[in-house]
Amino acid sequence: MSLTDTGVTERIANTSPPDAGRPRRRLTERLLAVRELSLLLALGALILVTMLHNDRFLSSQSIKDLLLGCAILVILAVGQTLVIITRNVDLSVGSILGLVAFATGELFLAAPGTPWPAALLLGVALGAVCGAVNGGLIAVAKVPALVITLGTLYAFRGIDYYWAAGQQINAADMPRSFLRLGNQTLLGVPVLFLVALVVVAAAGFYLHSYRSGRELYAIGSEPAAARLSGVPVGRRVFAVFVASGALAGLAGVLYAARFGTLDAAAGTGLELQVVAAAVVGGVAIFGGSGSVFGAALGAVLLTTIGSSLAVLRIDPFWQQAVVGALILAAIGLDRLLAARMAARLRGRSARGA
Amino acid sequence: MAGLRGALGSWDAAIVAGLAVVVLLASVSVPNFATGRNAQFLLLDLVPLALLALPMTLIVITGEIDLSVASMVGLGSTLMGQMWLSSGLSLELICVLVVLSGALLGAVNGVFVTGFGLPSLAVTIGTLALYRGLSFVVLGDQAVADFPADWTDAVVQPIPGTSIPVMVVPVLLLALVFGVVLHATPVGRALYAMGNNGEAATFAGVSVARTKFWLFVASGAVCGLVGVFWTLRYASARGDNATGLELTVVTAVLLGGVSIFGGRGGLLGVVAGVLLLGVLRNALQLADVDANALTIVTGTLLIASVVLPHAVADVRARLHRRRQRAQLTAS
Amino acid sequence: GGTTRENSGTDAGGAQASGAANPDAPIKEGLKIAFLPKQVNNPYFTTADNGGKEAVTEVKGEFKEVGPSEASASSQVSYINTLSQQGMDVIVTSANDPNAICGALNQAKAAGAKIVTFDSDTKPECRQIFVNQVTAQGIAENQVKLISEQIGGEGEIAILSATANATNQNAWIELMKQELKKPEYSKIKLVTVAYGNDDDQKSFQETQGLLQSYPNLKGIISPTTVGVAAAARYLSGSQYKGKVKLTGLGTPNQMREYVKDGTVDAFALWSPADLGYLAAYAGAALASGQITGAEGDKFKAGKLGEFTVGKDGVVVLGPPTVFDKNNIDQFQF
Amino acid sequence: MSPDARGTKAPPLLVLDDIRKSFGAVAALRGVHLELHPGEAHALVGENGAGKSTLVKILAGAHAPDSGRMTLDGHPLLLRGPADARSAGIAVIYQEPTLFPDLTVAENIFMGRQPLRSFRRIDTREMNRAAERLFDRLGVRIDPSRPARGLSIADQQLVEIAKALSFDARILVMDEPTAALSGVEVERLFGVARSLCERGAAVLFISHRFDEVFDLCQRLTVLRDGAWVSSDRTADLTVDEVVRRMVGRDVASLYPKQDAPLRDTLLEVRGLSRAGVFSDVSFSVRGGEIVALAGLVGAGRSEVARAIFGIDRHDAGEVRVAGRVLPAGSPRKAIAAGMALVPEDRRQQGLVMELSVERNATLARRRALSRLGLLSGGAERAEARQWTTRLQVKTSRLAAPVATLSGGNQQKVVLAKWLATRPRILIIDEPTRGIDVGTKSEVHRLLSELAGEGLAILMISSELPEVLGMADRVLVMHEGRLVRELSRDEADETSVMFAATGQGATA
Ligand SMILES: Nc1ncnc2c1ncn2[C@@H]1O[C@H](COP(=O)(O)OP(=O)(O)OP(=O)(O)O)[C@@H](O)[C@H]1O
Ligand SMILES: Nc1ncnc2c1ncn2[C@@H]1O[C@H](COP(=O)(O)OP(=O)(O)OP(=O)(O)O)[C@@H](O)[C@H]1O
Ligand SMILES: [Mg+2]
Ligand SMILES: [Mg+2]
Repeated sequence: MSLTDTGVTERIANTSPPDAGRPRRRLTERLLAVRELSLLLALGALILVTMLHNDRFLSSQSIKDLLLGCAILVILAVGQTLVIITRNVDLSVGSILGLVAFATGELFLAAPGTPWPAALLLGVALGAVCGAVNGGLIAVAKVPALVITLGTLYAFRGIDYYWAAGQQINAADMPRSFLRLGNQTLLGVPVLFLVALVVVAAAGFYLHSYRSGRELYAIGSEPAAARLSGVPVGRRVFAVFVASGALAGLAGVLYAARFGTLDAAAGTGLELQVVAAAVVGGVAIFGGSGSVFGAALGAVLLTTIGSSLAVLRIDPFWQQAVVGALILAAIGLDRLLAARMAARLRGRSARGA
Repeated sequence: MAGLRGALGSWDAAIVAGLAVVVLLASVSVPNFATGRNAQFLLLDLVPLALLALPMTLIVITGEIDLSVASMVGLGSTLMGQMWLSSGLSLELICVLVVLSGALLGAVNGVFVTGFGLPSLAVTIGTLALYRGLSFVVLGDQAVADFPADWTDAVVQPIPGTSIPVMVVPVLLLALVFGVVLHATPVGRALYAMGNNGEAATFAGVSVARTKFWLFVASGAVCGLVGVFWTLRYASARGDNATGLELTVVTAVLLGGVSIFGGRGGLLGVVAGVLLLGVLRNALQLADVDANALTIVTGTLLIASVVLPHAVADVRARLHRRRQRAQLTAS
Repeated sequence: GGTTRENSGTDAGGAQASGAANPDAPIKEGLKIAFLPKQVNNPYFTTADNGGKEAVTEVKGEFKEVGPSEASASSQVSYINTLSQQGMDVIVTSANDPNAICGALNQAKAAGAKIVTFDSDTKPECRQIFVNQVTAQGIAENQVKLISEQIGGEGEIAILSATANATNQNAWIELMKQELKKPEYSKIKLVTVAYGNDDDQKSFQETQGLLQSYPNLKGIISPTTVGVAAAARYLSGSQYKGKVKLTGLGTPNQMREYVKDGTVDAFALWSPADLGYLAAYAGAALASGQITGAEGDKFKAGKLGEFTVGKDGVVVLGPPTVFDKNNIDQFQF
Repeated sequence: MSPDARGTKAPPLLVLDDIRKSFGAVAALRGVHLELHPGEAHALVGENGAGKSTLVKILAGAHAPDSGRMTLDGHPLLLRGPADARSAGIAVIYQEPTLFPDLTVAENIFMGRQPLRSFRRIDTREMNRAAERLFDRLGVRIDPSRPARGLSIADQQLVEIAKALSFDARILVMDEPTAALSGVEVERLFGVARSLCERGAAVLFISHRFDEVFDLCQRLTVLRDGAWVSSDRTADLTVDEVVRRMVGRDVASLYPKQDAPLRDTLLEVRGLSRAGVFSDVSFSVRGGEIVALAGLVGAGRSEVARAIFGIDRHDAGEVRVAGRVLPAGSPRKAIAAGMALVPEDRRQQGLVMELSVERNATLARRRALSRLGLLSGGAERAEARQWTTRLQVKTSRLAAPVATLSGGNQQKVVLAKWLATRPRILIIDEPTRGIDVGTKSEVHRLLSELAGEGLAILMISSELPEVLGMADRVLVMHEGRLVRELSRDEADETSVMFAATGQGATA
């Protein structure tokens, strides 16, 4: 064989054009940035319009209310994003939240002296157990998540109903220190919102910078390929559901602290709102792309719409319709951006030549 | 043994068998279950679910989903109320208009899904909120209730001389139509093909987008029909009619053995799934089981319906392997 | 010619009272009395049904509570059907929709059951007795009086209601508007009605919206237990605490916290347990033939004493109790 | 061939002994032996369905063998999953690319092994640089930070190769890596494979192209029906001998096209353009004629075919079938006009993997087979049986999901599907990709026969011998343009390659 290794390279150098300078910008990342930017703009516009109508909307009280109002949805949206990225979905979060919130109340009824950090941990643990049930059924039995979590949406809620048996737990049944958690501020920012921020930052950092985080995207992008690349798909998916459950548990405890009044119906119907927040935030429903920042912004936007409409005194009948229209607009925008990107990729030939 | 294995192999057969077992058990052990009157109540309660499950089956088989069905029923119902309240049109005409507006709502879904190429799960979560919101916009806080008694009575009448509600007839006819389309026509073949691999279906000359569009339209039209039925049966048109029904419809379809990923399932299984869900609820209610336990049962049933076949297949594969290994070592 | 609105016959008209009542008839033992609330997971109805259970035990009947886990008329219909299948003597229900469950109730009546509604009525012809917690007029007077006292007789007020199509809420709001026209309330202005959908978070947001939209707001009336609790929680954690007054219909357990911390001066409610108790007795009296539901019929309701059936078969429990700092600790529900 | 110099005497690196594997009733492997030596490239050949890919998946840890032993360096090797295989130093390029479309090219290469910086964070910059180094080694330009979505099949395959290289594996397994590559890229790949061998790695190479096999490999193992047939030095073998062992009989390896009388022009393409993809493509095909569309991978041939058939819309130009203008953008109308397209990517475009062989074979005929709008199972089955029998599709039952067939047999089902529509115009994109030698000549005979029956055939092929053997005329594309038309006599290896690499226009 006359061709040496270097010989081959030389010949290739002849057939491929000289280095035309490699494009450096990461298209996917820029696309996401555009997505998040457009959300921020929408949010800004909404706040501006509302404020023009009523300047109290930007009072410190009102901002506090806004931040407080979105914290729980943000936390749930982060968990949901983790799940959706892996091409799954968790419809049971509303039920887990309700179950954990009620359990927290029961805990204080049974052991009034429980310090709130213990309650928090127990709630997160209970949520994680529920998540493990989801994850176990899905990962072990290889059954679509939509079906399983639709089932556990009923099952967990049923357990909650059964347990509560029509009882209600009131603010008076829970310790002051715990309830204050739901209302307290740190440097003017509600503690609840700070918790949500920490959750978003941690999840975002993890997804972006850690191997196992990137593997979640790989799983959602092409599960079969992930398996062949040695990604422990079953284990990761299981972990993601446990995480989603734990975050729903966390949200449940915070719900109890914030609302003070608990019955078995807490969080009913929340699942669609959470999925909506993620979708509005640019998380692709079929996995593989999206960020927790986008989802969190989606959650903030949805809650702000609720508050704005109330302030603008728009007929409350319109509110749900507006949310629906917004979801459609958001996914439409995603589509447009994706089409732009595809066109750009096509224009710039695959070999970068 | 072979029969059992064959039966387990086909989910359709398994679910029909399950239905038979539940009916049998309930007849023996639940008082008042096996009466004509109960059958009438049970079937009447199932009419909306059965109707909505038909187009949903086809849509899920193509790999899409329509979560906005219950909202379309609600909007159909309030439109009917609003027209009756203020248009002065005849009720016949109003019913036709409601079905047509349902089709229009479905067409909006269809345009978003096929025209703009958006995932139906996201689109119909959007229209779930949008249509429900609009149905409150249409009637606001009113409920329209003064529909003529001969109409509201007509939809709950049994077929003379039997205890089967007349409404069962149109349901069966529609089920037949959808069943034939799905299982015995070129369109049905195309639905399965596009559910499994849309691109390959396109290459085989299937107009994937157009077919899906019409499925969403059909779903909307059926929702309009259910809206009419709902309004007349409960003699009440209001914004929150049929709230939350979408999850029950999806549950019934999945219970009927349709794969949520598309490409697999059949209409017989779905009809059996709808009946199973209804019979179980009815029997448990008659047996004074708590509504909360009923919620748990629904959830568990759904999970079992997907986990069990998998577990059975798993066990069978393991047995097969063991037998093979035994043969290998023996020879 | 089709069926149009013009030629639709109304099926109103005198409803009940077939046969004559026998005031001296003894209450039958072993009556099967079923409670069907709007929703089984609602603490308000749990309390009411427990009151009913107490009464049923007193008359030596069989008590049963069934109902849907979500408040929808269609599921109530299927429960009514089940109950009539089971041959209940009395069905005591609170309607999710005044019309939707009528057909099923009529069938149950035809199958021999007596129908009592409580808390939320159906059309009068679909039941024999409606046990009203309090007359709508009574509530309207009470609520307007409470808020007027708290804001000192003048200023802007708003109403935070439940769902926009809740019949009783709308009736009360209408009467409150009438009441406000009285000269002594001439300085009070009702600026808007907001709807919290009986959803905690929504009510919370709506309260927030009210305060921002109406900077001069002096008071809020929330005639719904969910709404008033959510509004109180918002106020207690905000700068408006104590400055914007809140009253409404709430349970002592939910409101205790806010009465004690000064967010709420006074609010009102009837006793849900008494309501259920009375409804059960009314049912028993009907099934025993003591009353038929005709105006003027009288019956004894255990510890609550004697009641008279009013126009349209309505029995009124009595005026609401007002709760404030001084008496709230005497109540546990 | 460099002779005995390399370590054939060294102890084997990897030994497979009596490996067996069944899928349900199908025994895919029935006692296979294989020895890989360091510094040696080893070929694995066999007919479609012989079990090659199955063996690869066992080596990759993706399938567990039912029985048999594997040893690495003399130690027993137990693979519980793909991760185990990796850590044992086995890198695999699968027959079908397995990329993550949403992730960047660099992440695709390094998934699970991304370079790290402090706190175990991923070092993206280093990762991109490493990817670039790999591409430099392969001599290709692919932007490491672009998403994998939208890469052409060839580029996907190159990313796969880069991925395998990145392991610095001791054993490199390549399952038909060249099927989508053109000659230049194949040579680069071989260059890299040889340099790996020089460093003491072992290569297992699977291909249906014997020139490549003999070019690269020192040893060759033949499988037939899942059973081991022989392992020999390639130097001691001839192509004919290998083919006989694979098939069990003698086969003519190429079947030249028979002359057929030319008839009317059936397909006419005028000035067809699609922005950024191809422009101003004009040609015509007559009945009885086979016209080949040649060119390097990525020249835009498949895109032209898709536009003609109506999968994609074109921006300008028109397509005429027997003189009539074909409406753009409707495959259904194209089929109705008598056109058929056998696409290049059988998994994505050709087949519905979960459906049965029978349903796949009749999918494009479902309307024609229905009576009064209703289909009867009998008619479908008869139709499917007719064509699968004619093409000798190897399957247990017609009702078996097509996913359970081997790659080559799947390709035959695609052919069956389109031949069943009895087209007047057959566009066939890479007709024999992944097809074994026996079937290949069968396909060629079939194409020739069809042309004889008056069909107009447009054949896209990256295999030069196929183009030269089958085509009456050769059209050469380069970067989206038709640059050359060569008659059968003019066309030879050099003239086609010259035109395809862009030198033809000036030459
Ligand atoms: N997952 C599976 N389930 C059932 N049968 C399978 C599966 N995978 C492969 N087979 C069967 O195993 C046999 C060997 O297939 P394999 O893919 O290894 O062939 P191959 O030699 O790679 O053929 P080709 O050259 O066509 O790629 C075939 O008969 C195939 O149908
Ligand atoms: N020189 C090039 N460099 C990089 N990409 C190219 C080049 N030419 C075309 N492409 C792109 O590569 C893609 C593949 O084109 P296409 O599949 O039509 O090629 P082909 O000649 O049919 O090759 P194949 O043998 O893979 O089918 C097209 O999307 C085209 O835009
Ligand atoms: Mg293979
Ligand atoms: Mg091609």
